[in-house]
Amino acid sequence: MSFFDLKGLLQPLGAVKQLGKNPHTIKFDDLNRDAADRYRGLHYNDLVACIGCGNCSTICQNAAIDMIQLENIEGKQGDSGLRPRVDNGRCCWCALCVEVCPTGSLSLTKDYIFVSEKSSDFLWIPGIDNPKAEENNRLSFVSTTSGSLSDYVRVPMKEMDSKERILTFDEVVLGYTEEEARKEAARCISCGLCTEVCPDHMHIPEYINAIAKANDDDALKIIYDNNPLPEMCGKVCTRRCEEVCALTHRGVENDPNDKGAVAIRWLKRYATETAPTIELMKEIINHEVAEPNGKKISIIGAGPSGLTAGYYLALKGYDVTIYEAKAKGGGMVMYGIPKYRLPESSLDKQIGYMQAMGVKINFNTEVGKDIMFDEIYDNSDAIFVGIGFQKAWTLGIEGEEAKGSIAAVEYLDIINRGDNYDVGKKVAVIGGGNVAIDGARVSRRYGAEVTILYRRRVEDMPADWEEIEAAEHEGVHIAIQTIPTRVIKDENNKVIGIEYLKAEMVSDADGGRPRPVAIEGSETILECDTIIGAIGQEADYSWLPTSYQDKIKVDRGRMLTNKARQTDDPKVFAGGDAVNRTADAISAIADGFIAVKSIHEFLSK
Amino acid sequence: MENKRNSQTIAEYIKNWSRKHSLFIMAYGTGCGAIEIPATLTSRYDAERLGIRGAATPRQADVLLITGYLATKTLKRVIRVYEQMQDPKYVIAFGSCTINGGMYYDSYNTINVLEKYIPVDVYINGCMPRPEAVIAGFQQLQDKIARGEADNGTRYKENLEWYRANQHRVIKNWRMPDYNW
Amino acid sequence: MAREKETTLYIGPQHPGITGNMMVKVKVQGDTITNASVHVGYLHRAFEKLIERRNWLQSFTILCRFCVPEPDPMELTYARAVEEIEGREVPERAKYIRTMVMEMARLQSFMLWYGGQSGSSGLYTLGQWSVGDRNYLLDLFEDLTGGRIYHMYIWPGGVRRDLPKGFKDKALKTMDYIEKRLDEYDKLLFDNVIFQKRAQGVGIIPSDKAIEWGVVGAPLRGCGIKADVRIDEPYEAYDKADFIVPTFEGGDIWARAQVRRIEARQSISIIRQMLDKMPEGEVYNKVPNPMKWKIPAGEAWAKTESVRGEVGFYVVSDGSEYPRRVHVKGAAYTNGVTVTEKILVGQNIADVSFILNSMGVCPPEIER
Amino acid sequence: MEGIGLKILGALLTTIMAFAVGMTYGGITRKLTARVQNRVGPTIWQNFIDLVKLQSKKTNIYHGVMGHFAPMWIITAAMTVLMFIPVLHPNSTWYSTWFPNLTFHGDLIFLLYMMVFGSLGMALGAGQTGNPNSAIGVTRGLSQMVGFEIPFVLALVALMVQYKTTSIQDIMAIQDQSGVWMMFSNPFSFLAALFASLGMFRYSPFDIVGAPAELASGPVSEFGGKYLGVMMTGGSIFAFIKLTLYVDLFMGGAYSIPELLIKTFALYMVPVFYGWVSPRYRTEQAIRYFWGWPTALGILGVIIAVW
Amino acid sequence: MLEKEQKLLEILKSAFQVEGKVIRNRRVEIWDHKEMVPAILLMVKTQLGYKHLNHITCIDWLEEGKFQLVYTVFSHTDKLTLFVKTKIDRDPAIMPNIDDIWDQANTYERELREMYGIEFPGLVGDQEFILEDWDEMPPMRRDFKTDVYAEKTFFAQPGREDAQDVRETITKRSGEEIPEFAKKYSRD
Repeated sequence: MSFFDLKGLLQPLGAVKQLGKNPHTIKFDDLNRDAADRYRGLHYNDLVACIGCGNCSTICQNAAIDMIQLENIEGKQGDSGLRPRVDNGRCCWCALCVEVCPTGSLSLTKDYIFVSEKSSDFLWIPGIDNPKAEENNRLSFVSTTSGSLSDYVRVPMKEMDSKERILTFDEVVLGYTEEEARKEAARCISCGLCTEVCPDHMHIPEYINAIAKANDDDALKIIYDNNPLPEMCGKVCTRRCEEVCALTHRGVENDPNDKGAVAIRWLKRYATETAPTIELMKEIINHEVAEPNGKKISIIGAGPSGLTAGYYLALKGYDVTIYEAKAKGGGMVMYGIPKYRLPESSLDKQIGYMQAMGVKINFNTEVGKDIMFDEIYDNSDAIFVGIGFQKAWTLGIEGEEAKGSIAAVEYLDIINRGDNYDVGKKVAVIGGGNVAIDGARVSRRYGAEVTILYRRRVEDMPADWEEIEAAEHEGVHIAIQTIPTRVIKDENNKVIGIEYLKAEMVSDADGGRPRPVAIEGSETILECDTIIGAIGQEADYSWLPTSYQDKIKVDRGRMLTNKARQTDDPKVFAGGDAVNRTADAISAIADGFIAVKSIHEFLSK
Repeated sequence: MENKRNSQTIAEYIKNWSRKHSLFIMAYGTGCGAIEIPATLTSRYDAERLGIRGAATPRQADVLLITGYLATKTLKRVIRVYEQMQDPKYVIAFGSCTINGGMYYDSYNTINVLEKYIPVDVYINGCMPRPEAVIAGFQQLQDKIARGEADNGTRYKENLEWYRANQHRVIKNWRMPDYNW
Repeated sequence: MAREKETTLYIGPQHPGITGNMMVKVKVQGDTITNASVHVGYLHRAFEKLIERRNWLQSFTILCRFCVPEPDPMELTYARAVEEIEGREVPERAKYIRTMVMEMARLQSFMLWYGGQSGSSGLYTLGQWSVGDRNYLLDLFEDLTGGRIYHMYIWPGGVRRDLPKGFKDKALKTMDYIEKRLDEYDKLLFDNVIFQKRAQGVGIIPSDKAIEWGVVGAPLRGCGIKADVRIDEPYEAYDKADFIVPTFEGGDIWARAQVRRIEARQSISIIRQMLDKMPEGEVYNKVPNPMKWKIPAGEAWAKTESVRGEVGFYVVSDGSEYPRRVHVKGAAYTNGVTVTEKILVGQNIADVSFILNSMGVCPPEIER
Repeated sequence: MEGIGLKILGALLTTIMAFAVGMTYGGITRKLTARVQNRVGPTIWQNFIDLVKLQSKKTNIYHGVMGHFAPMWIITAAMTVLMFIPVLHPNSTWYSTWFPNLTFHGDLIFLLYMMVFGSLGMALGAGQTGNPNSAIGVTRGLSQMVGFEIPFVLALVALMVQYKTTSIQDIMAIQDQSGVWMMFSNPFSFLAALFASLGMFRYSPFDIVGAPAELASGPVSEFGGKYLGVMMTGGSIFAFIKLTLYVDLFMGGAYSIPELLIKTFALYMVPVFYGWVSPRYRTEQAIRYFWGWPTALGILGVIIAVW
Repeated sequence: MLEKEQKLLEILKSAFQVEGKVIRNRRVEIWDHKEMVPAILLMVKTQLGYKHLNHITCIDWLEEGKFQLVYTVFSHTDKLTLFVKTKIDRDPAIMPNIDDIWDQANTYERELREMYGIEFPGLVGDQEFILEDWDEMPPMRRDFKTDVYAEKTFFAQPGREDAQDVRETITKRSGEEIPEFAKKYSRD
């Protein structure tokens, strides 16, 4: 330490030259300058885009986000009607809520000054308290599809190769492995918006969560809580649940069809596959059968609704007998769905399980022929009618009675019974529903060249997009915007072709979906050996004696019931396709399940 | 400005004006928000323009900054500091933690709602509040002082029993002198 | 006059000279400290307990609060521990960004240290400069991460967002400015004869005891021992950066200050290198839905060099969505408690705050 | 000398001016400090605002009698000392009309004692509060005083020896007659006194008494509100006293108030400048500092004076 | 590759018959009974150059009724980290004291004593380290529920009572009945 260090004394004095420099201070007027472009300030929520899934509320580690009911916002399918409210007395501006928002409606803004003298002022409803944030370009930390923490891409389902599968009726879909199922189940954000759409209100988030937590037994148990045919649903359900899945709102890049919904159906299928035998099912599901209560219930039709009603009633201790006209149970599911989608063994297992749980099924017993309705009516405490639609609608065009023209339901029925049907070389399928696709794909398996004629565009087809895709992979040609006008037949009354008109899509003046309108003079002839019509079915009520018809009313082919699926005859309940308008298996199951409750209530009185 | 004056006597007005423009802040960094205090006081944001400067001891301070969460151990010291401060005294609460617990709402060692223990004049939201927000908070406090409404010290004394009851709920062993202010 | 009488002085928790919210209880004879004990717990928020209730992703937001002046090493260390247990790969670009963020964090912490070290010795001008200039770095952070202090930017799997447009230019400009300013700081502080007198020979850590006492970081390098996690166990892109780890003999405040002086410049150099060499590509290896993200059972120990020394995370997973245990060993734990207690003995009470600042004591890191 | 009324008025005016100048210099210093620190800073009237604020605070702490007494003691001491200081040059007209006060009765040695008086009051008050920081602060203050008093006294001794008088008026008059200010005739003594003044004004590196980072605010730790306000007033007056004394002794005094302001301000800036760029000394370092070069200069000054 | 690590493991295995493995490069772990831990630590410190005690971690395996203690030591010469792990009973939790080997172990152990209630015979120092006037069970034990305690002790800001659960709102609207056993899988 030198005693006199001149440099050490003078060098620091250089600081004094700062006197002549401008201060670095930000002027008062500039203090409200904009924060950075990705600043994490106060929340903003696009109230229209928000679906109230509550994922933000769940991820918030500070329990800062409440979901609340707002005025003017009503819940609807796929929207809980709730909106987030942020407690700024909890928020730490980590923006995890933004990162997980499945719709991208939530974002953070550049505004951050929030000062108040009252502690109660800090509840903040994003979008209500700063309605203009988006217009004023205040959004800064926004959610992006690629950067989001929500997983928008589903685990692809493995399928049999399209070249191989048209040679066989083996199941096309191979099912998830355990790892894949866990991964897919982990994508679910457990909001439960899907459950409202499901006609049967299955406990979807719960069983998916059980799978994600590697607890497959619990998953199966939860599924069996209100659906006794989950394996069937897991393979062929129309899965409206997946349409409203919170993860569908942003779609998947480069794939217009796949919206990225959680594969709820495949997960259900996975859960059911973990119990391959009836014994194992019994052990896992572990449903208790109540003591027999001596009451007798008859069910007409062993379709999904009838089986559901039968199973749960049997659990409650009723003596249940199901009358089925055909040799096997399952109804339309058994006879209307090709085996490559729903193998017979799978149905056998499920129905076998029900039988093992005490449901009696009388096969080959057609009501009205083998047993009279009167007899059933008199011997039962309650009756459930689940007859479904068996009769196909006719195409209503000239020459359709010709040989080689067949309704799809009939065609599938023949095939599923195990019989053969000669479709020839070329097949035309008319319609755009799942049945039409089934008809087409089955025909492909017979080696035919198949064309589907559909009035509207592909995206308008009511069939599953996965089905359409599969059909395309299998080489089915889809002729869109075509309106069949005439069946062309040869002298032997044998189909040789079909004539159709090209159509153009005209947007509907009332705002409905576009209508196809035929273009004059665009008649085209498609050569074919077989025409399969698949435009709809209806029910057959010939078994119902006229004496009951004032009480068991039928209107335009459908039985009339109240909400409890009870007809005007208090003893008679009905469900399934013959009652509801949606005409799918899960609605039928839902009907059956509702009927169980109302029958139980009715008989407990 | 004129309106504010009208309801006050001239003497009060002058007092409040001087109080407003001379805020000595207690140098006690109770939580993480303290990291932005240096930033606020130094060259870039320069809060001394508003008459804000640090005071080393509670006797000299006007403003107590509660910069975020308070651990129960700190709460005890904060109460002591607050009671040592001379009237009129103000409390500015920083961040979410003082409003409703913030990140640490479920922690066994941090209090959640500050105003149950000492009265609070102004809350600044943020985790943590930026210097701009801090200055906005001070401006709000100045506004409140100018209005003549910042008199929480008196309120604290009047409701001492209620505050004490809340404080005793958290501080199990009360080994503090009682102040005669 | 009162040589025999021993007084007890409480420095803190409410004291302008204390670093953060803590207390040093010193027994003084005259001006000389005969016994010192560090009392902590004023900032105890029970992080390690709270993490039991937060899942793997939620934890990352709360973890950065461990140390307020420099939160990023906490994020990175946690992310690296989780990645090690899970075996998750991090994209190359993310590694470079992480390294850059780490050095930016170190640099801003050095600026804060300049303020603390000079302020505790009464040279307020430098504190005003450096803490003011630190805001320019925080502006960079704001552009990059969206937050000024708590960035919550580095998470398991990479970083949250890629660099914004124009970031590189702005960053380089800021680096030039800060480098220029650092020279001015040096003239004011390191050339200052009074600072030299205050710092030299004060707060000495004996170099033969340093390792045994558990000293880490700049204080250890100030004892002439070359130890730095960045070269001992290179992580992220540090093995691709060219930098020196300075060591100084003496173990006193002066040596520690010199170490930091050089390291601040090294940080600028590393930031420039990272911006220069940064490859293109993804920045984030996406984790599954955070609410159902499970980490296989396992244990990992990750450490990172912060300004105060090595920050270590011991993370234990039991295979569920929630961490079983996240134990944080902050650099200040030993530096700030046992080591400080030892080196304070025999010093002048005027130097308490000075020594605490030079040891980089950060109480939230100690008590968590 | 036209009656007691004018005298009282003059005394009052002196006090007010001393107070106002001391406060304003403080304010200007704050502003300039801010500029050196790259910021805008408060208005130069900030100290007045602070003072009004402090006076408007309710103050009801009781730290014993001395606790109440100390601020009063300080301000009394300040005003007393002020009365004995010739604010302006005795030959100026302003002086004879307004500022004669008691200056004819005071000499340097008396002043030397009186100036310590204020610190003593502070020491007694601080001792009463029981705050260890205050106690240590007082000890440090006294130690530091011991440090800087030596060069200061040496400078004064040189002065007295050189001019062979202890009367301030006489010293001023001699400087005026010779036309050479003391600071030029005996620069060594002046430098010694200047270094001592660094200690007197308690800016860095000699702010060891109230060092915030070490002792909170030292002796005044327990004083707030009105007490602090009074102390601040006393401090301002003392600053003015010291500056004026230096001007009187070394710079030949001032003939008019503007001249006084210029000279005092120039003197005041010396410790301020040094404070901007200096860390704080430890107590023993500070004493060693004062006993080093400044004392040597002081001795040199005395030798020159004697010679 | 991993030679240093293997060698260290060999030495320790031959000296103490411990179980252990090389986790990855620069990481070695060994397991032993709690009585042996001080001896191992003393040996690695004095003979193998593992002079830096990083920390002592405790992991509460509530289900097993055990505490797992991890002593992490680091060698500045080998740049190697060694974990010495042991499991001790949860009740009563007693562990040999090592603060005569490393001074800083004193604070680590005081923290463990406070946070987990582990007793270290012969440990000096204040009972209170971080907490003050704590009269509940040691808070880091897993059976201590911090949220319950916080709710009981601290206040919450009013005004948030109108919050609704999304799942509940939907079930109410649709009439779904979630069985009791499934509720644990619902979102919380």
